[in-house]
Amino acid sequence: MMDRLAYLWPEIALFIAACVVMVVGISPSAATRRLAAVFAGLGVVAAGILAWTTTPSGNAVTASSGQVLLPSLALYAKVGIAIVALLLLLLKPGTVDRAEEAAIELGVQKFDALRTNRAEFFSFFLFSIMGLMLVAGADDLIWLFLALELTSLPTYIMVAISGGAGREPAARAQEASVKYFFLGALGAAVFLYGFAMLYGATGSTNLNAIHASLTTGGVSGLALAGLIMSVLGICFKIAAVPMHFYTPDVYQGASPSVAGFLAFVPKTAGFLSLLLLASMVGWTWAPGENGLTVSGGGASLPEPLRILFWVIAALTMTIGNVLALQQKSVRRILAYSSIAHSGYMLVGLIAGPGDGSFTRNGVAAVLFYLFCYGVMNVGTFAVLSGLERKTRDGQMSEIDSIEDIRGLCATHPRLGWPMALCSLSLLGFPPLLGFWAKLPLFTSAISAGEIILVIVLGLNSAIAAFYYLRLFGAVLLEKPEASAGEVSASPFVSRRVAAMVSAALVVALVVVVGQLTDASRKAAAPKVEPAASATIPASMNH
Amino acid sequence: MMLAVLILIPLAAAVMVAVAPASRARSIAMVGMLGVAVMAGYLLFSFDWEHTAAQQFALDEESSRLVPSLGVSLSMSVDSISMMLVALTALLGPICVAASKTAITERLKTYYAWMLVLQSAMLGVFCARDMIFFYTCFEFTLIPMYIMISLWGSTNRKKAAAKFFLYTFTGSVIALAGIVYVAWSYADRHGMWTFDADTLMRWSRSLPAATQGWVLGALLLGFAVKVPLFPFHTWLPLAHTEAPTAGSVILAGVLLKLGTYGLVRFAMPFAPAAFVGHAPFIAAVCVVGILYGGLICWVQTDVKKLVAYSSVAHLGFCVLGLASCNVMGVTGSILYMINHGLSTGALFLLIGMVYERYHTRSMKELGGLAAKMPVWSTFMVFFAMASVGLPGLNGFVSEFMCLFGAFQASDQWGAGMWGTAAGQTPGATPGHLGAWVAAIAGTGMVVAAMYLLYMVGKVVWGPLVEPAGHSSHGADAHGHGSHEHGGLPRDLTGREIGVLVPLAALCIVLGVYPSPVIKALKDPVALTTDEVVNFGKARMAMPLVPPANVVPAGHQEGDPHGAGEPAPAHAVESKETAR
Amino acid sequence: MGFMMTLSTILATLASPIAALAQSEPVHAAQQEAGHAAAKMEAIAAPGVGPLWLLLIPVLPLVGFVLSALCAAFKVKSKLPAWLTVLCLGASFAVTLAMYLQISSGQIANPSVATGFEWIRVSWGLGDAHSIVANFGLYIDSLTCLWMLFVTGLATLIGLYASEYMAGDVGAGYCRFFAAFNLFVFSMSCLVMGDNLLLLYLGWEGVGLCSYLLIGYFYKKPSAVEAGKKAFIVNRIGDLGLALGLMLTAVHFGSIEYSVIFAKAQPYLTALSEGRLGDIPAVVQLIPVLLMIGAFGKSAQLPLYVWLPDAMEGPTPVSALIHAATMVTAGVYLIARTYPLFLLSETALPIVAWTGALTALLAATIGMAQFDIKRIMAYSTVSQLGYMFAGLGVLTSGGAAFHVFTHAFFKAMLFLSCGAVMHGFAGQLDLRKLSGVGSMPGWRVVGIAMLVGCLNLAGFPVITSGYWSKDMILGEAFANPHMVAIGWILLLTAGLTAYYTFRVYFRVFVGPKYFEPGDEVHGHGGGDHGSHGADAHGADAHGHKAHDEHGHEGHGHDAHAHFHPHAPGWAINTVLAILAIAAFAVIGLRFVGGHEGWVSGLIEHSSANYAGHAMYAAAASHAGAGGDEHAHATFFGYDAHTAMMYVSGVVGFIGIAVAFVLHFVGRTTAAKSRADALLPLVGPLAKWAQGKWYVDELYNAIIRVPLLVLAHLFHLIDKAIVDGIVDLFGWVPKFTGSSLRPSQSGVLHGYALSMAGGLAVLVLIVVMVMK
Amino acid sequence: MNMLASIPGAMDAVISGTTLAQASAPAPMAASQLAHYLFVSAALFAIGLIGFLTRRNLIIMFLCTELMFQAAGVALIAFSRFHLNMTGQTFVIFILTVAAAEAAMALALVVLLFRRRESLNAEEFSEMKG
Repeated sequence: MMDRLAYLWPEIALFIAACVVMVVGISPSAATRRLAAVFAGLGVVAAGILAWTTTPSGNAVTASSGQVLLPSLALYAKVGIAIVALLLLLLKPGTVDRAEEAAIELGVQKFDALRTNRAEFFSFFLFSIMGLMLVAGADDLIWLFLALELTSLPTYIMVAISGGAGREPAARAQEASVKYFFLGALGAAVFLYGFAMLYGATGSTNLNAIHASLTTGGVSGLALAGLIMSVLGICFKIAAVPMHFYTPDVYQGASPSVAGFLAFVPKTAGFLSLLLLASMVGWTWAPGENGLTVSGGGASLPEPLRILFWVIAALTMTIGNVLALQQKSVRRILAYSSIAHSGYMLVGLIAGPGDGSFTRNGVAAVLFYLFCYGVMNVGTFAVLSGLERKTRDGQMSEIDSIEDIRGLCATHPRLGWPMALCSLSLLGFPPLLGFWAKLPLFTSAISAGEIILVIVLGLNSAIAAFYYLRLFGAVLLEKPEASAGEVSASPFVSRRVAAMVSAALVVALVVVVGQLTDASRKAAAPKVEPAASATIPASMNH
Repeated sequence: MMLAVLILIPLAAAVMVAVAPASRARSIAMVGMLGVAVMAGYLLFSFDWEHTAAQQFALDEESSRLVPSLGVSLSMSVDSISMMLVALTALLGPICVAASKTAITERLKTYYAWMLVLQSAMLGVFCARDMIFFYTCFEFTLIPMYIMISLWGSTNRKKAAAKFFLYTFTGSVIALAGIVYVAWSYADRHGMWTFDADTLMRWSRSLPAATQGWVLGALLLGFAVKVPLFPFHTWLPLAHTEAPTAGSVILAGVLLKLGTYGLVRFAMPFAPAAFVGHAPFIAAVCVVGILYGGLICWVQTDVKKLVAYSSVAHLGFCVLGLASCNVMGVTGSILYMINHGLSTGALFLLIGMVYERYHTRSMKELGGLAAKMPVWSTFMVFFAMASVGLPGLNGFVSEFMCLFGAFQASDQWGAGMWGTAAGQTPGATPGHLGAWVAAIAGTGMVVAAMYLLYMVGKVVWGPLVEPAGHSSHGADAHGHGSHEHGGLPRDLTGREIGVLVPLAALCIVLGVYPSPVIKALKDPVALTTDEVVNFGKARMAMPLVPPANVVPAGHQEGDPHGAGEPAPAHAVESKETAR
Repeated sequence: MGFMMTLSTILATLASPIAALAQSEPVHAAQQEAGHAAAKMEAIAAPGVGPLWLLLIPVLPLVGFVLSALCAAFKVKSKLPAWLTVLCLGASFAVTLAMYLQISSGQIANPSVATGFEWIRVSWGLGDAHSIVANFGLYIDSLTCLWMLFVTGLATLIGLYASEYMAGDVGAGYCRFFAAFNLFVFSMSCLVMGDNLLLLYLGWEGVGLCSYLLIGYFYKKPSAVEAGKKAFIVNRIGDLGLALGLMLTAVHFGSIEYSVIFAKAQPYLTALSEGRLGDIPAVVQLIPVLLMIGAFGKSAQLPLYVWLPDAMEGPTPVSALIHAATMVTAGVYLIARTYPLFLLSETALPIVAWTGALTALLAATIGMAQFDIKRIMAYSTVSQLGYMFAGLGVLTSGGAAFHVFTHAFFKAMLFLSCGAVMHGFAGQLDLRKLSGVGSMPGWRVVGIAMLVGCLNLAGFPVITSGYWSKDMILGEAFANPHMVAIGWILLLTAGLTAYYTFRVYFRVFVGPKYFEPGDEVHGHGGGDHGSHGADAHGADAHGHKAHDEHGHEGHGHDAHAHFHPHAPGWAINTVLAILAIAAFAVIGLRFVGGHEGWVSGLIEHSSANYAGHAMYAAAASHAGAGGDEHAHATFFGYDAHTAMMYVSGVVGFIGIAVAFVLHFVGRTTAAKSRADALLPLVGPLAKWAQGKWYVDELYNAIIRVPLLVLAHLFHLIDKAIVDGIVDLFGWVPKFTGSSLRPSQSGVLHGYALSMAGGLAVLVLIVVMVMK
Repeated sequence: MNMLASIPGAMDAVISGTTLAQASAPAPMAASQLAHYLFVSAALFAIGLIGFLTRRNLIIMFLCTELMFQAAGVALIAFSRFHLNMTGQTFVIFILTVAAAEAAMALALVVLLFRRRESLNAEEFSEMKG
């Protein structure tokens, strides 16, 4: 029992932090209420440190204590999640009840513990991050199901209450939450049924057991159906094509800080679970001549599953990019770009682990891309949330259309340049982080022999160049629209800090790309019984 | 180490410009550019001219390692080909800054900062020996140019800038795919990733001809968009008409050379068998480009568009020289890169000067400026003659060598009707081009005369025609008051003449006494042509004596049969090519 | 003035060294005459090393150019550039003379090479066998001396003439004129003295550039600019042929230096002389055909002659020097220099001969029908050049060279006289508006010069040098059995030449005095075409008003009363006098030195030598007539040469007589003459001839217009298709984007439905793949 | 639905194959019996899906998703009995808790929406599009 607990220290820390934040949130004194965010931050940092220190990885993971398919996945994932969560926290979705807080200060309105939901927002934030870390550590279908639900339920609420003051934004937020919740529930039902079928086919919900039964007994029809249903269900989380319809409306409806959260957390949860499912059903390891070659070379996923992934990847990339071309609203552009990026990551998934060296390993490429995407995306959403404009009825509403961010480098350089750099990095422009993230996708797909997919990937990055260029051009080159209302920076300094930190990371991380790629390669490395296989040849960890 | 300094100077200057107040932007930019010029001069001075084929000033291995797992390193080194182009870039830098004194009046800081960034990116391209570093700099030149065109362009600059960026970006993504494919196949065989140019060259040479065909296709497509070769040239006239003067000078002077430099430095050695096989196709595209571009020039009304299309025609010659795969042709094309940079750059400067005075580029509104601007007309006639290829000026030397290279490169000289009884034609080299290609391309020289004289005849000679707002009242005797706003007197100012004189001097010197440059290019060109024609046997055969100032770069780690740095030039005597 | 005297004495003393040369000569000629069958061509001697001071000849004009350019830069307002030019060219002439003396006295080896510096050297293999070398060096032999003598000599004289002629533009354009003038002489000397074909090519295009600049000197006039452009482009077409020939030589002989080419051509020459024609590969036979295209372009022969008449737009000194005497002979020089190559080819020389003859005839017919005296002189130049090419074609390179020499002098004189007339009568050139100029006060010298020139051009028997040089060509034409047809054409042309020459003389220089001032655009004191924007010329001393654009035609008539022609000054008169004397003095050269005179003596010692009779048999044989033995066609039984002496004289005389009858007898006014009565008899021919056989229009229709249409078509294709495809690539994603956009309808159920539909489709795909 | 067709075939493979947690005590369930249960759960799932797609009222739509959750529960219990181990049933317990949590959340959301829009028709919420 105790070794199972070793997995959960970070989640426990988050849980405690969530409760503390909730209590702090309803304290009568405004000062303590404002501390809620600080406590949340402390919680995330603690979780990060605990994850770094306590999570067992590599050979330490035994069959009983966790899933041995991708043993060191949990360590890399949890630490990465903690870092990006910290950045997301900086977005500080403070617009939730700013008017109310202001009214309270003026004494117009008495503080009513029941009505305020500022601190609850942070607790939901922490619960969702906890769910995400649980997904990373999941080794059982039930655990995985619960973790996925724990990740998404808080997000439904965050979307609903993130509308902030003002009639019109609140209405839009509620519409977004409706769509998100109901379609989310549909998705959940689908993958639950898939899990059920998987259990039915193999008789156990433990991932290692299922893996063993599938590899020995072969993938039966029921198991395959279960797999397909669960993959399609999870596609909702990563906004892959058939299930992508909610994304633009939700990202536009919710406030940009929440949209940033949605762009990272459910997507990571989805991809981690897909990785677990795929490694459960395929990728059996055999130490190869120069490192590990997967039996049947990379494409050991059962053929139908591979075709499914292939079609979803191609469609997601293309539809995501193509629909983003004519959008007028920056939020919708970023929504479609997040769909497109899911498509890119699916390519890595199809490429499979290869021989374990970084550039042949699709799984490592996906993990590395997830982290880089998280960092880049926070920058763009931070910029959006950092700006607001006075609407007709005097309320401060958050900006939406591309006209609002024209000439940002001139008016608000601290927000303009991060948007410029992050959009270039999302485009995959060479010196920035995005390029180094996309390059392994190219190389792993080529080594897996998916030439057509590489061509589609190349074409899509060319199409994507167009709307990222529009963002880059709007921010850097065009003059701000005189007619539009005066766009001012929102009072929350932390959002500008988040934007600048993310822009700095996009540039600075290039230097440590070597170390990062090694970390993601280790994360994707299989569990190798020390006795059975020879030590990994020197060139492997080159 | 010195190359890293060379590339960092403009970047540092760019940062200083960004920080400094707008008023001092231009002077800092000039200091930065002059710093680059001085550094380039020092490099030229300390370059070991005996071993021109050797990669000199190379960074030592350890400090340049960037992404070990991908084998990407910041390895930089330069041989005489790159040295020449670095010198050209260093020369055009200060000229552009000086030329844009009156043209650019608002957002000075952005303009000069991005021009300095562009300068360092271009220098990076010429010094890069690592494919990813080359690709990064190659891509990075797009941003500054995009900004320059879309901020200081004229009417539909947005469309021109977007088309320029997307067209070149797509092209270079395809080139990247080619490079990555080669790197992957190397890693597949050797288990270890590297993007070092020499290693990949040696490896991709040994690939079967079919795969080489694909690699060449990808690289050729990527660089053809940049050169621009015939079907991919439509972005150039648009970009030129919309770019500011200095932007056009740099675009024509150096950016187009990235494409041809890429072809000679990477496309040819990477896929020698495919290149020789497809040489006739490439030559055909060039010849079409020459005549097609030339004839279109002839019917243009916008002077800048005319000179832009003339660049398409001229670079057709340049790549034709490459397609001939012999020393004459390749030396001619490298010389052509330099000469085209000088003469077309100067033409754009001249057009810019007229644009600053009369704010029009249409040949309908301008005419007979010799009466009003004699000094400008002298320079215009001079540089038109240089670019039409008048012997005695630089254009002729390179144009003749390219044509003669194409003429020479044919197997027909040995046999059949063309052959000789003794079967021995000393002047011939193996290849598939020959007399007809040179003859048709030669008509390009006539077409060049047609459109350039049409332009000079319309703009310089003939009765005086001035745009509506500027015509000083009739043929008044003393023409003192000049109506041109922008405070520019009628004829060229001292600054403008100062900008043009160095270019003119170089045109004459390179035209009358080009032999030192030809001698300097001899070895690297011999190496490249040898690599293309007989797949680098010469390089293999070279003994391992590193020249003086090359930091012993040592073998590419883990590459068993690497022959290390190519050795002194005199050992390079490619075999008897004539049969 | 002192200089003038030394010049004439030099001419007079020419005889002495030639005499020395002559002694050694006859023996050799005779011996050659006798042993025709077994005579072996002595190879062109390997070149000795020439002294470096020879480089002064091209360098001095370059110095002149630089100085004039500096004058232009510093806006010099005096005649300084003119004196600088005359000084430099005179010095260059002196050095040429010294060179000639040293060559003829043997102090410098006959073919010798003086190399300055290395221009282009590209080697692609081991040693010299695989490298192309083009040095900035001089190849000196007697042919070079001959050519450089009259180039630099005439340039000096015409420079002096131009100093006064262009006086009107002193402030504006004067320096530019003399700069281009000097550059021209430098290019011409590079062309003539270059030791390799590439330096010849440099000179070739250099003279093309200078003719472009000088034709376009009056750049205010659109027609001048157009003419300049036409000249440059037509020359460029010729240059392309020359370039390809040069490349073929380089590929075949491995080098482009004359010394190496002649050495390597030697085996072929011996094969030729022994009648083994099969040994000469087709490639070698192609080289002269390509070089010929270049020669035709530059020397305005049949296909590419259209630019020369338009080149008359330039100032007269330019027409005289460049378009009459020196530049146009470049083609003749090229063929003479590379004569051994031409001999190797069976087809080359006959083509040259036929082109020359046809051009001569065509140009003569056009010349007869023109009214502008300068245009007539231009067509006569084209016609005389046709003679020279015919001379080369019929293997008398000596005769052709002699004709070049004589033609240079008398044609320059004719042009300068016409120029003086135009200068004096404010640009009037129409022979229907001028009459009796010779007898007007102050025009005496011009009249006499014109008479001498016309006599020479018409080939008046015995007393004119033109007669002797034309006779040599005609003689040789008739002597060669296969070239008799050409002989007859040339004879007919001689008659026509005599007619149109004296048509001009009798209409303009004699007869009743009458004149109308021209539109003053060309003449002295023209409008403000000075490029320095200096103040306009204001009232000229002689009352010509400065007109900006075209003067008013009408002005001429009413001004009849108070306009009086401006007689030429001392500079023009002395130059004309010298040229007249020279035209006569040259006759002497025919009889001095060498079998056929001084000029052919020089030719025999140069690479153009092989005109010796020994070659006769070989040329005859490979011209396909079955070389039995040295058949020497006869002219109606008489020996061709002697017969021609008389026949050509008679034909010339007839031509003059016809012109006299038609244009002098009974002519009362300038406008009308008896010739006009004959017009209806001739019918449309006259109109066609006047329209220059519509060759310009033909070229325009079959070359320029189609190219223009093609260019517009390409422009359209480029904008629509090539750009279209690129935009299409840009448009496709946008289109799919906009078509897919409605899928985001915003309605919850729509999404749910499409999600479920998507799932179904995917499952279907997976199942299909499973099958 | 083709999935249903494939289940009996799967059953034979399972039976012949070795299932891990073969409980000792109660007699193994016959494949045909399992098929009945699975048929019921599939039907429930289908009804839930169709209900979700057709009905406009938000509460009814939520109930349909609940139906789909319960369908999975039924299937799980059937499999648990079939495999004779308790994992399936524990899974169902968790499903119930999660369903309850979702129900609470759904109703809270519905209350929030109703206060704003006075109606629960799904068509109301479709301003954002494109």
